[in-house]
Amino acid sequence: MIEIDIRLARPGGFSLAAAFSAPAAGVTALFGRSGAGKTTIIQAVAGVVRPDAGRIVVDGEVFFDQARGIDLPIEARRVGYVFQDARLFPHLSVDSNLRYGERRARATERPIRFEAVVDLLGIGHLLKRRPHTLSGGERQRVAIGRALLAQPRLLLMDEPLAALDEARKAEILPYLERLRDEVRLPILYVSHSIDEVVRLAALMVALADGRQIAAGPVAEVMANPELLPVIGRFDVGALLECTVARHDEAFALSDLTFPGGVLRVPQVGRPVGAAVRARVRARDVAIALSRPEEVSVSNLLSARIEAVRMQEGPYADIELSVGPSRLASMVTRESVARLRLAPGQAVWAMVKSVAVDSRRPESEPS
Amino acid sequence: MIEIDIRLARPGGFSLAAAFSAPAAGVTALFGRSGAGKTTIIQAVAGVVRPDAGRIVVDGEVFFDQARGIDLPIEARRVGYVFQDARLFPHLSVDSNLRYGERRARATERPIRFEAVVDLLGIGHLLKRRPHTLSGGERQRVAIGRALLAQPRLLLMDEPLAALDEARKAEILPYLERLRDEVRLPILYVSHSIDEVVRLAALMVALADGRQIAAGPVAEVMANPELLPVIGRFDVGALLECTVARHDEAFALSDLTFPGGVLRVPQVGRPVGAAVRARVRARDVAIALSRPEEVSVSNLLSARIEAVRMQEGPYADIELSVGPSRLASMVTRESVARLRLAPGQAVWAMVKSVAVDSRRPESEPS
Amino acid sequence: ARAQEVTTVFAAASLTNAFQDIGKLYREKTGKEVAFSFAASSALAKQLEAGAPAAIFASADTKWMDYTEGKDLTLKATRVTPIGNSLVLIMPADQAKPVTIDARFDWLTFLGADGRIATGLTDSVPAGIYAKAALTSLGQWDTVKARIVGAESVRAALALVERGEARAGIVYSTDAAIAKNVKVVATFPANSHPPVEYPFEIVKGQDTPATRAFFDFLVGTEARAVYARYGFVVK
Amino acid sequence: MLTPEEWIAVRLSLEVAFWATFWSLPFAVLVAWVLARLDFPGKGLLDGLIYLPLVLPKVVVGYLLLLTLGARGAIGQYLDAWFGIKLIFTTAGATVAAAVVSFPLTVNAIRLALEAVDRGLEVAARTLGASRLDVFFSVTLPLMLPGVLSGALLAIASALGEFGATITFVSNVEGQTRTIPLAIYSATHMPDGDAMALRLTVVSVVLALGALLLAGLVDRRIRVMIGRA
Amino acid sequence: MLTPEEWIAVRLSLEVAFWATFWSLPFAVLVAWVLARLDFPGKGLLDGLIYLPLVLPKVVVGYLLLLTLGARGAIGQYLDAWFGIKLIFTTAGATVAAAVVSFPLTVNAIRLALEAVDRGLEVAARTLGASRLDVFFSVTLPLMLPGVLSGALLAIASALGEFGATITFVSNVEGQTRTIPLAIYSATHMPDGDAMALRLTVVSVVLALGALLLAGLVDRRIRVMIGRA
Ligand SMILES: Nc1ncnc2c1ncn2[C@@H]1O[C@H](COP(=O)(O)OP(=O)(O)OP(=O)(O)O)[C@@H](O)[C@H]1O
Ligand SMILES: Nc1ncnc2c1ncn2[C@@H]1O[C@H](COP(=O)(O)OP(=O)(O)OP(=O)(O)O)[C@@H](O)[C@H]1O
Ligand SMILES: [Mg+2]
Ligand SMILES: [Mg+2]
Repeated sequence: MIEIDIRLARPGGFSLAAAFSAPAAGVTALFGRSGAGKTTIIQAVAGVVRPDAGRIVVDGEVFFDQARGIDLPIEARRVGYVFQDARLFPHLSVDSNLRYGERRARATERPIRFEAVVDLLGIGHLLKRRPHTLSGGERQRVAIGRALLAQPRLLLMDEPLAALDEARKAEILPYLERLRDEVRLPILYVSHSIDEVVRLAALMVALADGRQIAAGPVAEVMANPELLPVIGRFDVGALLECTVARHDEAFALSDLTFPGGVLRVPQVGRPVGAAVRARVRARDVAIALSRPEEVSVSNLLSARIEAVRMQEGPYADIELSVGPSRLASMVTRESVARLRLAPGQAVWAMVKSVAVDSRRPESEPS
Repeated sequence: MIEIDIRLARPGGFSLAAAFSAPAAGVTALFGRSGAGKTTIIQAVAGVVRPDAGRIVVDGEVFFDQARGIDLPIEARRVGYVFQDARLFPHLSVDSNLRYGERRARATERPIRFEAVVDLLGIGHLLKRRPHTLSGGERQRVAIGRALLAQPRLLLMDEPLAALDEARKAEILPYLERLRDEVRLPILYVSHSIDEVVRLAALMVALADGRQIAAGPVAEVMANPELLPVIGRFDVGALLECTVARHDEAFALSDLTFPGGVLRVPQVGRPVGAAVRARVRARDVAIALSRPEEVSVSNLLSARIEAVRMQEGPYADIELSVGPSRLASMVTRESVARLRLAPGQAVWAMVKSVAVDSRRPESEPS
Repeated sequence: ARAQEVTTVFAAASLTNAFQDIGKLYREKTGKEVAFSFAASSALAKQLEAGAPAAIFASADTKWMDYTEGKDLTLKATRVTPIGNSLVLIMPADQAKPVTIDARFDWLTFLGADGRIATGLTDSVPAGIYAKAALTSLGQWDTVKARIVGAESVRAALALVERGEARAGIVYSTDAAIAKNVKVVATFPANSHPPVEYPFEIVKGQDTPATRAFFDFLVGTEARAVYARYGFVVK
Repeated sequence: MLTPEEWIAVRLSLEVAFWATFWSLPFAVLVAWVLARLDFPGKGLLDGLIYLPLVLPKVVVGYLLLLTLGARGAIGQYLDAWFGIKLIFTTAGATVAAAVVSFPLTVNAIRLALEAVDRGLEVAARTLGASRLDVFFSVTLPLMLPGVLSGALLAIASALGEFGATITFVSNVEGQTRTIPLAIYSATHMPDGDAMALRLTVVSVVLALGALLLAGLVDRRIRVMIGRA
Repeated sequence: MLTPEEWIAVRLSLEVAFWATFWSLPFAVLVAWVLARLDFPGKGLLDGLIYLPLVLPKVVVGYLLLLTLGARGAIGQYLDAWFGIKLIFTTAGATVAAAVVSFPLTVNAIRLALEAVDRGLEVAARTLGASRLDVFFSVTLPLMLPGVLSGALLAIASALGEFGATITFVSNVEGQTRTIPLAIYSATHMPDGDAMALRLTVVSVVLALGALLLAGLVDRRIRVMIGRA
C-alpha cells in the first residue's frame, strides 16, 4: 500500500497538492500535461524533493511525515528511480553502472537477475562502453536496467520509454508487466502514452497545474472529460473486465466473456477462467443497424444506444450498453444523421478483433 | 536541395554509411531503432561530428566535402538544432535563451516571430524563469523555440516532441507544417512516432545499425518489411495521394478522390482541387463480401484481393486494390478462413472516416 | 620618477632603526627628502647591478661592498666605515648565566643534550658568516657545526632564542640590545672574527651635491649619536 | 590605531593587490582557455612555464624579474627606452611581482572551472550562430565565472602576502614598494617593531577576510545567475 | 654536476614535497567537501582561516607555526610530551610548513572541481542505495579526481618553492631542513653564489616539469576514466 498526501510550493508560483493511495503491487500512472507536477511527485516519493507538508507511506514504512518530523534519507527508501534524464555515472562503464545498485542491494527473495535485464534491454553489446558514447535510447535503457537491478521495493519511472522505438517498447512493456505481477513490485509511472498507461496501470492519477483532478481506476479516470485534450481524442475508449472463456489455438485467438457478451481477441497468455481487461477504443467501434453478414469483423455485439453526443468538428460520441457493460463509439455526425441514431435504439456494435488490446490486470486498488 | 553522402566510424565498432538527398523544402524523417545512427547523421549535418568521408551539401552550399577539404564551421551552417537533450543555457533566463539565436540571426524575408513561437509553445509564463526550474517538457519546448528563433535555413530536430503530451504535440505539429510550407524550411526530423513522421515527412530514411536500409517517399519506405518491427504492427498502412473534391461544411467532412475511388474524411483545411495525402491504417480496414447496409462506416470501397499473407499470431495481411490504388487490411486468420478470402476475390473495404488521417503534402522529392 | 627628486638610500636591514632616525633628523634640519630601502645587503647589491637608481649604499659587510665596487657600481673613493658591531652570545633571559668564550670553552656541555645555537645562515647572512668565522678561528666549528641552526635573518635567530627553541644564539650586540627576554652571556673576542663593519659608498653617477649632503650627514656627529644609541660600535 | 607609515603600506598593498589582479586576470583567462581548449606542440612547456613562479623560491623569481625587467634587464631596458615604463623601485614593479607570483594560482583555478563547462552548451551556442569568440563571452565565460572569481581571490590573497619576489625585484621603498609584508619585515628590525608587526598582521588578516566575504557574496550572486546555486 | 650538499638538498626537497602533499591531500579533500557541501555557522571563518597562509607573508606564517608547534609552542609542547613528535629543526617540521603553505591552494583546486560535480548523479547514486559516504567515494571523488590531481600538483610545486615559512619555523639545518630553496637563498646571498643558485634553480625547474609531465599523464588517464577526455 502506497499512501501519498503531499503539498509543496516552488518558487515561481507552482504549487502542488496531491493525495492518493495505490496498492502494494501494481502500476499507478501519473498523467498530465507538461509542467503538471508529475516529476515533482516522483521526486517527493524518492526523497529528492521535500514536501512542505503531508505524508508518504510505502508498505507501512513512513518515508515522510511532516507532522512527525520523519524524512527518510533517499538511500533508505530503496526506490528504483528511472530519471527523465538518464543520469548514468560517466566514470563507470555500462556494466559498472548496472552493477552499482545491484552491489548495494539487500538480498531479496526473487532477485531481478543481471542477465535477464541485459537481455531484455538489448544492452549486452554495450557493457564495456562508457555512457558518453551511447545514443539517447541506449542511455535510457541502461538507466532502466540500473534501477531494476538495485532490487527496489518501489519503482519510480519518469517517462522511461519516451526515447525508445516501438519495437523496444513492445519488448520492455511485458517485462514490466511481469515484474509488477511476479515480483509484485509497485510502480509509479509517468508517461504521455495512454497506450502504455492502459496497458500497465491499474490506477491513474490525473494532474493539471499541480492540482489532482482525478485519481482512481484507469477506466474511470480516463472517462474524465478534463483529460480529453491530454489523452488525445483518438485514444479514448472503454475498458471491459473480462474472463478468459476459451482459447482457439489454431487461429491464436481467445474468447473473453464480459457481463453482456463475448469478445474474440488475439490470444491472451492467461489460462481459461483468468480475469483480463480489454480496451476497446471508441474510434474502433462501428455501428450497424442490422447484423452485418460476411464481414471480417469478428465481434458483433448487440447493443443499445444510451446517449449520442455531438462533438466539435465531424465527430459524435455514442455511448452504448452491451448488457450491463458500457462501450463507446466514435462516428461522424453525418453517420448519426444518415442512420438516425438516437438514444434507446437497438444496434450492432462492430469491433475488429485486431483492434482490441487485452491485458492482464494485477491486484486492483482497494 | 540537401545532399548527404557520408561515412564514419566510431570507436567501439559502430560505423555509419548513409547517402540520400532531400528537397530544399519539406521534412525528411530519419527512422530506425535506438542506436541506429539517427543522431549521428544529424550531428554530421550540424557540423558537430566530422564524417570520415563524403560530402554534405545544403541548398548548393557545401557544408562538408572530405575530398575538397571543406568543413564549414558550425556557426556558419545556420542550422536550427533541437538536441535530444535540451541543452538550455543555465545562466540565461528562458527569455534570453530564446533570444540567443534570434539576436545572432541574419535578417530573413519571413522572420519567425518571437511572440508567435512563445504562444505556440505555451511558454509565455516561463520567460523569466531559469532552465533548472523547468520540467522536462517545458525545457524541450524552450529548446524548440530557441532553435526556431535563430531563423535557421535548415532545421534539425532530434525527437523534439518525445517529452511532450499529446495535446501539446497536436498544437506544435501544425506549426511545423506551416513552417515547412510557408517559410519553406527544410527539416531533418528524428522521431519514433510513425504518426509524426507520416504527418510531417515527404521523405523517409530508414536506418539499421548504421546502414541505410531504405530512403525515399514515406509511403514506399514504410512498405519495407524490414521496418515492421520499428514502426510497430499496428501502425502499418497505406498512403493514398488524393485531390480534394468537395467540402461538406455541415458535417465538417471532405470528399477526397483518389485513383479508383472517393474517401470521405474529417474536413481538410485545403481548397477544392488541392492535393492531400490520406493515411489508411491496415488495422482500420475491414472486409465485407457484400456491400454492408446501414452501417456507420462511411467509406465502402469496392476492392479486389491482390494477396493474402498469413502472419505470426492471429494476424493476416490482405493486400487490396481499389482501382489502380492499393490498400492494406489487417484481419484475423480466422476471418480469412471464415470468409474464405483469396487473391482475385472481389470484396468491399470498409474504412471509417474518423480513422483516416489526411495531411497536406509539401513539394515532393524530385 | 620619485627617485630623482629624493635621495634614495640602500641600507642593510640591520640599519633600519638607526637610518630612519637619522633620516628624520635630516628632514627636520634641511627640509630635504630622503627615502630608504631596507633589505639584505645581497639583494640591494644585485638591485644596484640591475640598474636600481639608488644614491647611497650602506652594506652590512665589506664583501657586498667589494662586490659593487668590483662591478664598478659604487665609488670606491667615497667609502667610509663609520660603524661596526660586535658579536655576542645570547641566551633566554631566564636561563642566562655569563660565560667566557675562548678556545677552551666547552660548547657541548654548555648546550646540553640537544641544545641548539641559532644564528644567521652561516654562508649568507652576515651575522652567521661572522659566527662561523669566529668558531672556526677558535677551532670549535667542527664540534658545534651540527648544533648550529641558520635563520633567514638575525631577527629570526633572536626569535628562536626568545622562544627558548634554541638554547643560545649568536647575534650582533645591536640586535641583542633591542630584543626582549634575552641576555648577552658573552662577547666573542674581537680577534676571533674579521671586524664587523658597515661600509657606506655613493653609487656611481649619483655623486650630486644632494647625495653628498646626506652622505656627509650619515657620518656626522648627530648620526654618530644615533648609532651609539642603538648599540653600534662607533669608530 | 595605525601610524601614517602603516597606512601607507596598507594603501599600497591594496593598490598592488588590486592592480596585480586586475591586469593578470584577463591573461590568466586567456592562458587557461588556451591550455584547456587547444592542443599544440609545446603546450607542455607553456604549462610548465606557468607553474615556474610557484616552484621557485620567490627570491629567485624576484631575481629573475630583476634580470629581465630591471632597468638594465633584457626587456626592462626597452620598456624604459621605448615606453618610459620604469618598474624598479616603483609600485608598478611591485604589481608586476605580485602578478607573476600569483599567476599560476589564478590560471589553475580558472582552468579547473573552464574544464567543467559543458561543451555541449558551447556546441549548442554555435549552432545558434555564435562564433567561437562569441561563444566564449556569452556562454563559457559566464559559466566559469565562479572559477575566475576564485582565481581573483587567490591572486588578491597571494598579492597581499607576497614578500620575497617584491623585495628582491623592487626593493623596499616606503610609499612605492613597501607593502604590508615588507613593512612587517622592516618592523622586525626595529626595537619596538613587534607591536607594529602584529598590527600589520592583523590588518592583513582583516583585509583577507574582507576580500573573502566580498568574494562569497559575489560568488553567491554568480551561482544564482548561472543557475548553480 | 651537483655537490654532495646540493644532492642532499634535492633529496630533502623531494621528500618534503612528497610527504607534505601526501598528508595534506586527504585533509584538503575533507575540508573542500565540507566547504562545498555543508552549511553551518562559522563556515566563513573556516574559509578565512584556510586562506590565511596565503595572505600572510610566509615569514609570519613560519613565526605563527613556531608559536604554536615549536617545542615550547601552545600545541608543540604536547606533541613532544605525548607523542614524542619534534617538529622544530626537523624534516617533519619542514614538511608541516610546506603543507600549511600549500593547503589553501590544494583546497581551492579540489573545491572548484567538487563544485562542478553534477549533484544529480549523487542523488541518483543515493536512490540506488548508496549512503552519503559511499556516494562520496564511488561517485563524487572519482569525478573530482582531476581537481584533486591539480591540487596535488600545486601542493608539490609550492612545497618545492617554499622558503619563508620553512626557514622561520625550522631554520636551516643541513640534512634536516635545508631544502633547495634554502640552499638557493644562501647562494644568492653569496657574492660568488650565482653558479650554485643557477644549478639549483635548474634542478627545481626540472623537478617541477617532471611533476607536471607525470601529472599530465595521470590527468589524461583520469579523464579517459571519468569520460571527460
Ligand atoms: N562518441 C561515441 N563513441 C562511440 N560510439 C558512439 C558514440 N556516439 C554514439 N555512438 C554509437 O553510435 C551508434 C549510433 O548512435 P546515435 O546516437 O546516432 O543513435 P540514434 O539512432 O540516435 O539512437 P537513439 O534513438 O537511441 O537516440 C550507437 O550504437 C552508439 O552507441
Ligand atoms: N526547481 C524548481 N523551481 C521552480 N519551479 C519548478 C522547479 N522544478 C519544477 N518547477 C515547476 O514545477 C512545475 C511542475 O514540474 P514537474 O517537473 O513536476 O512537471 P512534469 O509534470 O514532470 O512535466 P513534464 O511532463 O514536462 O516533465 C513546472 O511548472 C515547473 O516549471
Ligand atoms: Mg517531468
Ligand atoms: Mg539519438
